[in-house]
Amino acid sequence: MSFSTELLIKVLVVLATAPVMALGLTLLEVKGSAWMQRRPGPLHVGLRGFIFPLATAAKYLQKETIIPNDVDEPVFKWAPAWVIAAVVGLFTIIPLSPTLIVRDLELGVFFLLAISSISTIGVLTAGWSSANKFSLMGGLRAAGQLIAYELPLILSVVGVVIQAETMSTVGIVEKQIEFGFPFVIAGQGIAFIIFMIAATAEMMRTPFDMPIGESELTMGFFTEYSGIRFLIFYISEYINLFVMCAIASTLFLGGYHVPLLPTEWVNFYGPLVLIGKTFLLAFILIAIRWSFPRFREDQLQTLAWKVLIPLSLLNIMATAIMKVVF
Amino acid sequence: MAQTMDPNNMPILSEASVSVEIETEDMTLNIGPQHPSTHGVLRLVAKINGEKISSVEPVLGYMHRGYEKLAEVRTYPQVTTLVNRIDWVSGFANEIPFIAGAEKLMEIEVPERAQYIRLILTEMARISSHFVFNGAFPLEIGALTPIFLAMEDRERVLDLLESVTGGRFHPNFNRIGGVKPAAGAGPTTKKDIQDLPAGFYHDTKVAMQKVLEAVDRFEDLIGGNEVFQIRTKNVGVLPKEVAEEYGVSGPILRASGVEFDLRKQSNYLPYDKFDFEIPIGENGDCFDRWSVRTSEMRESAKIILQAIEDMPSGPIQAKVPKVIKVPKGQTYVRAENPKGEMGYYIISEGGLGPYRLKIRTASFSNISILPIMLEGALLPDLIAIMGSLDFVLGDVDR
Amino acid sequence: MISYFQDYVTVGAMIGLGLVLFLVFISVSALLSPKKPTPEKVKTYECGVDPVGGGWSQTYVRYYIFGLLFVIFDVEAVFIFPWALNLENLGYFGLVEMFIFIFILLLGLIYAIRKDVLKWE
Amino acid sequence: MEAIDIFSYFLLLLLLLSGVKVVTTSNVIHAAIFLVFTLATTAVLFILLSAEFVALVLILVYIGAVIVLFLFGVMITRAPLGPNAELDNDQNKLMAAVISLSIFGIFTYILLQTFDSTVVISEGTSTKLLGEILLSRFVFPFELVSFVLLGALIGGITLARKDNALMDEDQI
Amino acid sequence: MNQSDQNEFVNSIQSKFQNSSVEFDTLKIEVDSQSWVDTHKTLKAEFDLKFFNWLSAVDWDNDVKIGDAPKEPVTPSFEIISCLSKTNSDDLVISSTKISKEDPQIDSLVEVFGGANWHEREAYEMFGINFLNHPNLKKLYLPDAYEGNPLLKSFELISREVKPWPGEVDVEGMPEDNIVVSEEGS
Repeated sequence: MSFSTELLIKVLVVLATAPVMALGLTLLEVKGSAWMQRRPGPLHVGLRGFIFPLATAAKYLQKETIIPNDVDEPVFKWAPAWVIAAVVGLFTIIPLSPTLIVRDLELGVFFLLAISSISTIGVLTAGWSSANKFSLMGGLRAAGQLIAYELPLILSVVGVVIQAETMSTVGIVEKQIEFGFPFVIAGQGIAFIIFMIAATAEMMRTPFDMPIGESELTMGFFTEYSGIRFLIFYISEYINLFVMCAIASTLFLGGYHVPLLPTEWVNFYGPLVLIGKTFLLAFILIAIRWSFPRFREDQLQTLAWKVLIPLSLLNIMATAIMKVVF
Repeated sequence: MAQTMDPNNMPILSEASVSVEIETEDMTLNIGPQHPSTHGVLRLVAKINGEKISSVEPVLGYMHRGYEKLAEVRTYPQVTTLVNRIDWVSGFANEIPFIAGAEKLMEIEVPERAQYIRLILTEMARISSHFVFNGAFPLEIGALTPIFLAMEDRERVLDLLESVTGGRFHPNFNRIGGVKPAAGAGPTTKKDIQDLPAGFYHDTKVAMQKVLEAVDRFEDLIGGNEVFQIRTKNVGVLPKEVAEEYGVSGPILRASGVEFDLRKQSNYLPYDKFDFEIPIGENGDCFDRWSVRTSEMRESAKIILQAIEDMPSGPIQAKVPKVIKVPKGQTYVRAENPKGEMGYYIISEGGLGPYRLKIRTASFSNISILPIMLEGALLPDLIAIMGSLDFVLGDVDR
Repeated sequence: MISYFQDYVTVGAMIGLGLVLFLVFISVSALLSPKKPTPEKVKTYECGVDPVGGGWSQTYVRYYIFGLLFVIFDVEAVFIFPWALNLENLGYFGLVEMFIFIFILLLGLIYAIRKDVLKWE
Repeated sequence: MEAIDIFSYFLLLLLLLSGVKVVTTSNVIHAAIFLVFTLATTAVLFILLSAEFVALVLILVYIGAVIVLFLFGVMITRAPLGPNAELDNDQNKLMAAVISLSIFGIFTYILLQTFDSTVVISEGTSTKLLGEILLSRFVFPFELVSFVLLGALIGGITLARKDNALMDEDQI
Repeated sequence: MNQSDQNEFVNSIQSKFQNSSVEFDTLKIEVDSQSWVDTHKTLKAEFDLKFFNWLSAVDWDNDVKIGDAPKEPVTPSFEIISCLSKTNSDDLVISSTKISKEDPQIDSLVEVFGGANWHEREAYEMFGINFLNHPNLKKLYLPDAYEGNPLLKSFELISREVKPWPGEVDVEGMPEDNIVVSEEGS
């Protein structure tokens, strides 16, 4: 198969899966929260409410997009594009199996961190261009939070890179298979927790949802967004949830691999295993979201700068010492 | 907020001390009237510097309905329907002090059974009000689950209220001299009327048991939550001197460490017959306000369970004239409502309706401390403080 | 070399895919959704009252410090990655070198904490 | 490699255009966004030069951090929506042209002097190699960088700190 | 809380303020409008009445547009009423003073009780009473452009023009004298 045909097929597959994963996670969220709150959740749309997310998306598609008079139109209109482009770009490096991957980049993890930092610009410009005080505050909070938690995110990955001696995602999974243990057990437990906390903050989910903080800032940086542009932010959020959880399972939980299953069949069970692990992690995040209030902006910054960053630096040092000495 | 320096007291400025300080200007932000967490249509005009609030001015009146004026052109029984709508989260409790005031002016002795029924329903109103608070307050600081649990539990209590009064929010159940027969009990002229619905005692016991369980659950889910604790502890501390000066009453006053509960101090309903405690806070912060209200639910459930046990028999209505005319006189009757002290100053000139009715509502005084408490707070704390005051706009604006 | 370029063509395609998704959503919505702006609809939201003050007000200087801290630690992280890949080869020397590097930057963080710039009040 | 050359020229043109837009637009935030485009194009150019690590660093540090710092800075110093008239300052235009042209001249001269006809054939720099060189040949500059960063941090904090400088004076 | 305590408090108030009465368990003192602020200072300092309960006014007039007018003739005046209480017992004192309607003004209580602020603003807009030395005397509830003082007896309610007072007085039948009330349910 030529490179271009292969690329075309892969892009089409991602085009199909990304929204499906987002909808799947939306369903998990609505059903999961309903279960936690002792209520039935969506029931009437389709099969016991199972196509509810699709119906929601369809609803947003035909909603009027209101663009307020005072906004900075080009910036306002294109702000969601930054976010969704960055998030979809990350699909490149998610390995479903050693071969089922869009592209196994040599700098895979580093690529992840670089690209995910782009969405900060989308959020900040969305907040600013809305010409709304709530949006501006939300945008600033979001940017302040995204940068504060990007560091622990980056630094917690370093431990994995030290152990795996590679930045390619497939390489990292293979290393874990070689180890016989996923990295979460083999020394990177703290890093995993830091990664998950930082990822939750990066996704702006409760308890780190001050940028949206609907009880304070009404809807934060997307207060003025409506209709389709709101949907794009919303879908990006869930695609991001999928990507982050998938990356976390790859880096720390052994990715597509499960012990005892024959490695030659990995192309068949790999995707299922990874998606299973991803949804499991996502469900934990959902459970956290529905049981915690949100932090205050200063408490959040304190947590990042005074706890997570020093801790992840210590983790790097400890891992490095282990690596060199033993 | 630029601070002016006293020229006489100014230290010598060295080069190092004249460092560049980037001062940012204050921004005026309207919070409300259409805002998710202002409990309706309260508007706060806040001057903020970044996240920090330099001053807040509440703007009221978006719900002002002029009840004091309306009451002057209503007969006494008609006023009861009005006062139901003041604090609609505990509509039943609003009626009590007004009815008690009118009875005092008319010098009517209310039958004991009617008193007990009033007491039970008042406590149910208190429980339902505090359930709403236990849902709304965490919601405001970002926890979305408790409100669903609270609403589910409150439903049982509201069902009981409805089964007796026929109304969930606005029962309009009290009559001068007693209470109405139970909802759907048929014409009141019958010889044998039914004052409480069938199975009421049993259902109440079950429901109160559930309330006690719910309180335990809330103390675990909300109070035991670390994020909730760091968001509420030492936030919005209200010293008791300030609270007294501003007429802040009810759970907020008790959270500031003042052991004052009209149920113990006053005798508008036979509370002295029951054994219950008054929960008090220590620091007067948002967490204490939450915990006082939550413990109060437990005490209320206990009171109801006791009242069910020794419910006296007898009539539920004293003898009153067909057309109620209140003799000339003035009185102030107050009661411990879920939100705080509610009182009515009734000036009667012997007419069909009051000459002047001053309605003292709890939330009005309670939120008048907002400008003081919010000065210098952070924006997220504004929401936490506002939520912890548990006000209802109908109770503020009347 | 070919593989290297294919890597980044793929990356370009994927980021392009994000943009395509954006455009597809926007155009489908443009076909389906109504467009009836009224003066009230297109007004800036400020809780139902007319917005106070025109243009933009300034915001908190604190965020600037966070931004500054972030830039510095970001640069640090960039240096850590090549080192992390190579740890085995570099051995003790690399370890010590990097520890000095991290330590000096931690000093910066401690300075920031001590100067209370991370505090909000 | 014909196609790559054409692509490079196209990118250079894009780079130039967005660079010009950065300085000519009178809207500060638009300028910052054009700067993002400029940097993104530069990153792509680096990729074409097989310096993928540098390209990603450019995205991570410059787009992800420096631009955010820019936006923060702009928002702190009042960023009205829409064009800012104060930015159109006619009297400085000539001076600006002179300075930028001379900088352009100097850079062109230096680059031509250094690389004139050298053809750089890169087989891609492995990041591993980069790390090795960084901690062996360039170890001194590398450690120096940490001091530079520390200095920048302290300087920035001193500038932007909001507390009362007089207070410190008393404590000393 | 017991009866003797109550009486002790009432007696001490009555010995201090001549013009006092207890009507329907409500202790009310009437003072001169000149000593309005001083009275409150005294009550706060000497009688431990720290809890500022409320403040309001009454418009005394025989010319009532709607509703019942007083049966005996009254001198048209505003009566300012405040309520102070304690936070350790049920004791409370209603203080009242009368001011003329022509020039309705009185000293503000804000310096004694900060909580009087909003109550005085309410009385200001509802009755048109001027509180001297009030820090922020503007309308509390009503829109700034609103004219008139709604709680004046001369203020007409439009709804009552359509349906004149007292309208239809609905009287619900009361239970007969000797009815037996069943214990619980049927």
